[in-house]
Amino acid sequence: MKRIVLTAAALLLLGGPALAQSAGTWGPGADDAAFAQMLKASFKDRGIAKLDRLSQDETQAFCSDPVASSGPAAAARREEIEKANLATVKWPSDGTWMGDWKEGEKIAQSGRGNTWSDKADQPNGGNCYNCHQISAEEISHGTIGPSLLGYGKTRGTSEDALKATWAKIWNAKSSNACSNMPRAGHMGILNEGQIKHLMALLLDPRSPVNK
Amino acid sequence: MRTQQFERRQVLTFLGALAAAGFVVPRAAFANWDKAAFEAKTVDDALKALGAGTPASSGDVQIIASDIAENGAVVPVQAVSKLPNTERIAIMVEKNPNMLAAAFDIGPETIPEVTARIKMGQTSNVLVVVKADGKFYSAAKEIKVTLGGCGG
Amino acid sequence: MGNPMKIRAASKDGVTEIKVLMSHEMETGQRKDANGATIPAWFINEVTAKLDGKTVMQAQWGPSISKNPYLAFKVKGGKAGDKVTVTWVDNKGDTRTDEAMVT
Amino acid sequence: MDRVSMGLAAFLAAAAAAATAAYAQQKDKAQEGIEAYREALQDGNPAELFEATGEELWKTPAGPKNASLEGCDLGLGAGVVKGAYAQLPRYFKDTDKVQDLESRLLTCISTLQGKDTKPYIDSAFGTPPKEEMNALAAFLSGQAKGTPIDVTPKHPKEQAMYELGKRMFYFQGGPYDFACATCHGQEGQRIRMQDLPYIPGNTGAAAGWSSWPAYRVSAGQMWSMQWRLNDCFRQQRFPEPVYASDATIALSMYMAATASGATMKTPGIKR
Repeated sequence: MKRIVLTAAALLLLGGPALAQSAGTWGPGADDAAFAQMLKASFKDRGIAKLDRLSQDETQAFCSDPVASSGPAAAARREEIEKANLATVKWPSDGTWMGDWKEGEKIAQSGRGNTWSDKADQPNGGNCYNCHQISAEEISHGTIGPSLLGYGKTRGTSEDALKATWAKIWNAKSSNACSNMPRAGHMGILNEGQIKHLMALLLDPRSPVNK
Repeated sequence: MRTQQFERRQVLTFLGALAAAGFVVPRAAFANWDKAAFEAKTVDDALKALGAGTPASSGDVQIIASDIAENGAVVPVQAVSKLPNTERIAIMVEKNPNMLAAAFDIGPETIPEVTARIKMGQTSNVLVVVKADGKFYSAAKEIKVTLGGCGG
Repeated sequence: MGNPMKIRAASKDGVTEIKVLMSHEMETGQRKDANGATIPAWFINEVTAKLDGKTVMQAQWGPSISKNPYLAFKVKGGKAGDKVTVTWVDNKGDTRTDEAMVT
Repeated sequence: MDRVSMGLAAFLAAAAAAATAAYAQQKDKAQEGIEAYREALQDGNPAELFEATGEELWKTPAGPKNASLEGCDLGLGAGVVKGAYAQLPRYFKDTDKVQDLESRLLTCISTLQGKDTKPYIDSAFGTPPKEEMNALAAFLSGQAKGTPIDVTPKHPKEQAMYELGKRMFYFQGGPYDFACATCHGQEGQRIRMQDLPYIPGNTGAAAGWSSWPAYRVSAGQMWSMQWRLNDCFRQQRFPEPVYASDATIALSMYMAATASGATMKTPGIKR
């Protein structure tokens, strides 16, 4: 019985060029070379969105394979990636963690920035409401991320809470290797001042998030 | 005013030519576009221009529309009058720069229920004003305009 | 002259329902183009509908009516084979008339 | 007016309380409102205006060869339009390529009409001559309305396209680390108030694939599938996909094959 199976497998392997091309998660015809070739032929620079955006860093490459990046076998690698991302976090330069929650709300509302139709000199939005519930007044919010309603009320403003929140916003992959959340500080989407405003939106007791 | 007269003459010439070619119905079929009402910037001014004064709020005037619009560029609104001898139905958006959206003159055989699609710049009250038997009635409904998509 | 309208008219139980889609920009005059210049207002301001030659609806519109406007209403009477005629005029004086049969 | 102030008071009260129950209820009401809105839109779809334009473009002779597109083979034989869109993308022998509707139309515009397709590829969406593609897509997708999506990769090139599309779907890049899967890779999620179809599943893929091309009320434009995908990549912060390029066809192949069996509702109408 065993022998027959083995023979069949061997036959399959030798079977045809299509099958031989099969690579890991991806089926025949979608190996690295074919995929790279497709990318190269299919995209072009436009505005501020240049082709170099398709060159992946380690995190992006790892997280682009849903099979290889999940499960127990990938645990060690995930941890490595989280560590590397945590090392990129730049802490507040002047020791203050929080800005103005009202400014934070504006940043959270805005989804602008970094597309090929945006200009480089306009401040970027944080895209926060696209995925999170934040203040109760805004009913038009997404659900890809967890609700942040009452965020500061449940966590307080201890050093640990401040640090964890800052790290999450600066580089979301520092605590979850393949989080869906962009790395706002690390990738230069938001600057330090904007992140402080978002910190205030989440943690300031006066913010509507904590009312 | 001069501009308006000029435009109107242009329209007439154009329509005349088309009518001669058998394309359009006679000019007399059109009501005069109520410039004062359509260019009014407040509800009161528009009501005044329509000759409506302060219309009485009436349960016989209905606005059938969703409470929330997924996009303000197109908000479907049905305006219904249950009042006998309804002659005219107007739809207004309180917070639009041009707040009068439409005025419909209803013929005797026409059922006073019109459906149109309006633009809304932001969450606002939508008003329907009905002229029936020479008197004016109204109803209001708030429609929320939500921010949709990724906003990018 | 603009593009053709799409007119549907159906008679049922002595009532004819008329639905019209019109092709028009309905520019408000509030928007600016890429260079910051105001895009002039351009919108249908008068619509007339006739059923079997008789005017059943006259509408005046402002720029708050949506782009590619849709209008629906009902008229008592009318039967299959009757002619529905719809005409619009815009603020530039352009006009268009289309016809459909009641089904 | 009274209704407004009352509505506002109720709203503020709910916000102040921030009680989960009140909030959930309010959210449900919002969802209900959105559903009522979507339903009201279905009644008159301006896509019909574009279908009419597309039909004329299809039937009117044009180009150096002064030919119409009526002889175009969309996969079911020359000139057969009924249901053809529901079976695209597919492999075409004459081009030895897997093509979606729009890349196939480019082939016909070139071979039948003798036109240079470069202006079609390079021009912006909604401007001439590419705007013709939206109208043609509206017309041809309308001819498949009500027919089942029937896309099963069989030819090795179809299978490769499907696999490439799947890989593209999960490919992360750009300053936001976004892939298609970031938003469309989990079930039952929303962005703002918009439900996000879960593309790797039949229901989600069908929700997307069966309703595009669609009239976008936000822009008052008719969007073909290529335009839809182009804007996805824009929001993903990717560089721009070349019109009718393999990456876009591969994604379409992945979506269409996953959606297979569902019924075409094209052209749709969307926010």
